[in-house]
Amino acid sequence: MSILIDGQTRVLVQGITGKLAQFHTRRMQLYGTNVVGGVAPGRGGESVEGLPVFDTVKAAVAETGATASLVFVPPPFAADSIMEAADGGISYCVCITDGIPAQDMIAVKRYMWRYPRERRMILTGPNCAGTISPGKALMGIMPGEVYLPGPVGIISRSGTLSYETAAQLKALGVGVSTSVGIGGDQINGSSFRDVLGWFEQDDDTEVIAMIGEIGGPQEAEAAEFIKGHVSKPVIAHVAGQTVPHGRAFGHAGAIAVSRGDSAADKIEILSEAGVIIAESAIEIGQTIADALGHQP
Amino acid sequence: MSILIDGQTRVLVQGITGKLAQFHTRRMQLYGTNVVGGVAPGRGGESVEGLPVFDTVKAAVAETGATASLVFVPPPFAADSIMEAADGGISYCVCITDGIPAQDMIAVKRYMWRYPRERRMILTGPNCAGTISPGKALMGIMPGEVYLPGPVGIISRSGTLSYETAAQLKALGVGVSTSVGIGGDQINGSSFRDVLGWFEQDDDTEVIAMIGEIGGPQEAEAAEFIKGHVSKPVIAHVAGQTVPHGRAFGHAGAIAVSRGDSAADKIEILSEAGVIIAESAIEIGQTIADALGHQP
Amino acid sequence: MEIHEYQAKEVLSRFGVTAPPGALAYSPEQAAYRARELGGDRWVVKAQVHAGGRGKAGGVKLCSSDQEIQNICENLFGRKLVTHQTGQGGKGIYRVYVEAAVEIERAFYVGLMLDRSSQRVMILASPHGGEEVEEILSQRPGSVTRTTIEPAAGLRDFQAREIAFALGVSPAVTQQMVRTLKGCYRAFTELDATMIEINPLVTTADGRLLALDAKMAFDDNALFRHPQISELRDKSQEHPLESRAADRGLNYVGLGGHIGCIVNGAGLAMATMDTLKAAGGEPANFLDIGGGASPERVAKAFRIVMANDRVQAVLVNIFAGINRCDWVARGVVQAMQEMQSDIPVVVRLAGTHLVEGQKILAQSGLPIIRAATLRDAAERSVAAWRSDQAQATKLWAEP
Amino acid sequence: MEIHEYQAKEVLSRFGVTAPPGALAYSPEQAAYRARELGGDRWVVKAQVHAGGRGKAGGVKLCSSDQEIQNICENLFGRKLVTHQTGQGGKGIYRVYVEAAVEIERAFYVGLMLDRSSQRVMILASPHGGEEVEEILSQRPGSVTRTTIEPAAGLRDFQAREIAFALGVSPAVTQQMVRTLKGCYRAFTELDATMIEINPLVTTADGRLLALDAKMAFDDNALFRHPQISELRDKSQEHPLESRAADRGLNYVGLGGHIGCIVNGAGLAMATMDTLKAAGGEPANFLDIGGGASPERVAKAFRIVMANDRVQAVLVNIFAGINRCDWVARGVVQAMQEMQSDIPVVVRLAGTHLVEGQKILAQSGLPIIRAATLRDAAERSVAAWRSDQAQATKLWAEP
Repeated sequence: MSILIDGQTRVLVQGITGKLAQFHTRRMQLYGTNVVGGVAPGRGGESVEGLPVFDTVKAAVAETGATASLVFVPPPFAADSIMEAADGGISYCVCITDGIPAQDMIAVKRYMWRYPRERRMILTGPNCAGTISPGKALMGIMPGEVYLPGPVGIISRSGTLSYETAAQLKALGVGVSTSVGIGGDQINGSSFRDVLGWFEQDDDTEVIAMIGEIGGPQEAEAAEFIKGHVSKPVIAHVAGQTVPHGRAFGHAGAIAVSRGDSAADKIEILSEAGVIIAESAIEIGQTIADALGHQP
Repeated sequence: MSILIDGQTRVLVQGITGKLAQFHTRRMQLYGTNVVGGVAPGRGGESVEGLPVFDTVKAAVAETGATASLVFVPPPFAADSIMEAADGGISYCVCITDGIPAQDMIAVKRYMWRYPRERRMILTGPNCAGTISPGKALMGIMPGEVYLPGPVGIISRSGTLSYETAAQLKALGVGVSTSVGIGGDQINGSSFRDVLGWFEQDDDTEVIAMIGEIGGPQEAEAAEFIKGHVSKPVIAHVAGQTVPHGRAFGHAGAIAVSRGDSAADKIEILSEAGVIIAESAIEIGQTIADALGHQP
Repeated sequence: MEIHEYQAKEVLSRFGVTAPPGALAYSPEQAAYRARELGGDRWVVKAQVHAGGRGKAGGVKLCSSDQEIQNICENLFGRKLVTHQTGQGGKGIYRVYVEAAVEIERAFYVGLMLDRSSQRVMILASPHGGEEVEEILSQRPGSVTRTTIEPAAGLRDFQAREIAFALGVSPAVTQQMVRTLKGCYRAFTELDATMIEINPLVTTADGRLLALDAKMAFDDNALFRHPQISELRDKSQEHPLESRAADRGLNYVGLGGHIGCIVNGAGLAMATMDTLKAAGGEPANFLDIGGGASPERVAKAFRIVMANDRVQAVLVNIFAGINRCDWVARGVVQAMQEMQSDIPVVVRLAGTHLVEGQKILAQSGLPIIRAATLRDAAERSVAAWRSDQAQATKLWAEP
Repeated sequence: MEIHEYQAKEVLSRFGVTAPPGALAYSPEQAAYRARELGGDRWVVKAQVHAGGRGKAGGVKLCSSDQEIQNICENLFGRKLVTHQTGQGGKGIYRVYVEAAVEIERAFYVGLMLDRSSQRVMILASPHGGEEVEEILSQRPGSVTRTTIEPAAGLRDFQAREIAFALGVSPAVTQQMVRTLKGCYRAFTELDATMIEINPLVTTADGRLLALDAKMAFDDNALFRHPQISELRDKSQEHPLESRAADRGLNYVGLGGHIGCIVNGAGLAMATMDTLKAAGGEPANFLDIGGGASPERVAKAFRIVMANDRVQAVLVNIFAGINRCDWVARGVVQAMQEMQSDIPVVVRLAGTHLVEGQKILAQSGLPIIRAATLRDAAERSVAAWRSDQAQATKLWAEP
């Protein structure tokens, strides 16, 4: 097992006619992902990387039976594409796009509420690397070759730092069940909390690694959730220990302004919830491997 | 028992400083309703009919422990007052105000969704006569003296036609458990469906009377619901059998434009769901009394 | 509140909806002049009345000279246009709109309204433009796309595109369609509309998307915040009594019968009409005096009902909750004393301050026929209208 | 993107937020002239820099004559104002705002921002106006009202009233407070703001509610739809290198150390800085080259990092996903060939097209120190900066 995607998942690529989207579609296909088609309004009937292109998500879902969608659409239109996926019958959507206005994401979140919980789409991202279930399917932009299949569930705000984690694990011979990028924006589709809950239910996941960073309430909310709902060992790293207070470093979300925002505060809160801390970024892999060794 | 309100319910009146509100507050008090205070922004600290007036619902709830609120606020501000009640911890709100813009009510409905279902306020109205549990409490503008306590649950889109129903029942010696006005507007807080569900659960209600009228999908939706969820006998009357097609008669909602809107269509749909029809308005009381007599 | 086609087009143009060039005229000469001003060699002349079905009723004409325009307008101005929506009386033509004719490629139906089931704004679209929506819905229901809009997010581009793709327009027209639909939605919400209909919305041979007809209706309850929309009201298109009633806070609709009705509450008013009819009478009108009516408002209602010269009997049926029987009784007595009419009046009172109300009627000395119940009221009214004095005034037990 | 106080006041005034009369000046003479134009006898002269804490830093002065204004401005113009928010470099004063002084009765804090927990806009309000929000939140947390706003309904009157009542203003001022708060919320959502702060928002002796200071910041991601806001950008308030980087799609933040960093991804960039520091080094900057960077973009990044003359070593750390190691390698080689600098360069590549990237580095003939892992990269960078050639270039197994 794995969470969110596996080798059977039928994947659409929204914005498939873009250059980067084509490049990564090809890579996903090479990895073995079951990509079944693409969406590009006005380009319906064309073909990209051997895949049919549709004008709308609804048409694509009707033709291909897709249940997952990867959004590769430019920022001004990306929020709209996410809503189209939610409305079109997609159950899992990954949004790669970086630079979506925050107000657009507020609208997306409220829009998704129109669907009852049981048929509400799950969104991860935006501004994320995607989701990979190693050996099964890759839905995103990560380098698939650095992931071994295995028992570690990874949740990360940062794409590249999750690759770093997977690579450190691979060097130690440890693999990953699924790695989920939740994205670096202030408003994202799913939080640490949400993904922790899914990993807790997943039989193939033995330990969970949370790659956090400064800024925002997500790590503290995760700590609160872990106390009551997560029985598996959780290992966390918080990037940005050396970032001066009040400065935004890249990620819209990565800015420490209030109490609980700094790396030190987050480490303290997570520790209190029983989370194992990888203090240094170069020790994330080893810390996870150690936790796996200590499994009952 | 009864639904929504009883003699213990602590009631606020929003807009209590208005003339009509004062008149009806006095009448509710005389009836025995446990009115505990009023709200009128900027008038906090004053007193009306011996009741304390507060600036905000939150302050009123904190001081009085009110759980129900009656909105008597002029149309341009009424939607805002409903949202204030929803946010202020009120669990049941009746909005009497007639003439609230439809877009305002759309906003109210969406606003109420921000609260999880278990602590989401119930709203009945707007543009309704209110709710009465005879002998216990009256929250609204109906003439309390025409209601006997008894086993009939009444749900009505029209205020005056529900008084007519109660009066016909009283003439036959039959009483009412609770009578709920759901209001004559196009967008209302609770539908026939919602109230049918509550009456079904109420031990004191033996039969349910639905007073509908032309226009809108509510009667058909109720029929659908009754088939699966209501075991008690339901008696219905549909007003407007003589209304020409396509004309709006008073109620914003009472206009027959599409199929299923006319009185004849509604009667057919309700009959198919096993609902007993009171064809004529002068026979509503007798039809209900007969249904009661046929109770197993 | 409804507005004219030319007004709707002007309002919608502010939201990015395009229509052919056109101009308004108040006389045949002006219409011909407007056509010359507009230029071109083919124009459509359209009677501006608040009703659908103008084309079939002869209110829309294609002309190819200004002389032809003038001739046609001579025939239109001042006439009553009778369409399937106006009733037999028709609606007076006092303005015509002269518009450049366009080469139509395809014609669509687009309508925005409040969907009561989902409690959201809904867009209906169909490729069968030019037909009435009722006709499309009943004859070609499969052709209709229904799109409900989430208030927190507004009409989304993808939704507008889905409509465009469903209508089968080209990619270039899709862009215009998205702009048009989003403009309509913004107009709907920002101006508190209750209905916007563009029928037909057409594509032209040169690739433009144009509103050939446009209808808008507004939420009367929200006019307080749209004074610029209130100003578009054209009373010439309203029934004079309905108009007079509305100005006095009363809801009056004229009907074909002989028994005038004064009732409180729309539901009871409809039930009263139903009951009258079942008893063998025909209501002359629907009239809801609303809540909290003063004696003056009741008296005004009485005068409006009596202003209809078909009225041969009057039934006042009041079940007072937020109203007061004593105020109603005082209003009835006041109006009857002023009017000195010998038309029989039946009054049924119930509810709040009933005893005081009955006393006022009893002490007035007027020949008011009192009734205790709705059944009683309907029967006495029909008897009174049939001049069956005995039946109308038979004894009844004071409640 | 941030804007100046005077710009924020002008923007907010279009949404109904009122401020005292004021005018902008670009020179001491103009400031004095503006004061005479405004009239009155007391003015506040305020340095327009993008930073809070101007008052304590001497950037805000009360004056009672135009001569005094001119003298004070002679001292302000061209100076760098150093506040607790600017860093040691301070921010240059090139504009001052002259405003009529008002009689303050009470001073409030009002701020709007994005609340990440509820994912809605939140309004913070406190009766302790004039203090910094961080101070209020830590010293007087109980005084702060937090109001989250539902996007489908907007800021409601009742919410604005609750804030007004919590601040304890009079009924007359409550009306103005509702208008001000609703205006701020509309400005926030319509203009894609990320922060609006009115601190202090004051009541005056004559019963007015006025914004004495105003700050606004905007969502860079949404500037594409607000060209009129983009025009308010004042580059004089930005760090030259950060500004230059931003114009090239790069995210650069200058820091105090000596090891220049070029990384992809904000998370990895922060982790790289953390690791450098743990290894005994100090980063000279944060730089995220973003996703899908071309060789040209990488070369530009290299030039920007090297333009900081504190840089004594450079670490390129790329874990390519959406990026490509070959493109990065090509950019590094291109920039190094152009620049001919003898500053040591450590490059760690991993991920997409790694082999191709390593080959380009190896074949370039440049003295690039390669590293295999993050640990390795940090250690070699620190060694290279310390001119420990042996340590920096110790052998490693090609992955």
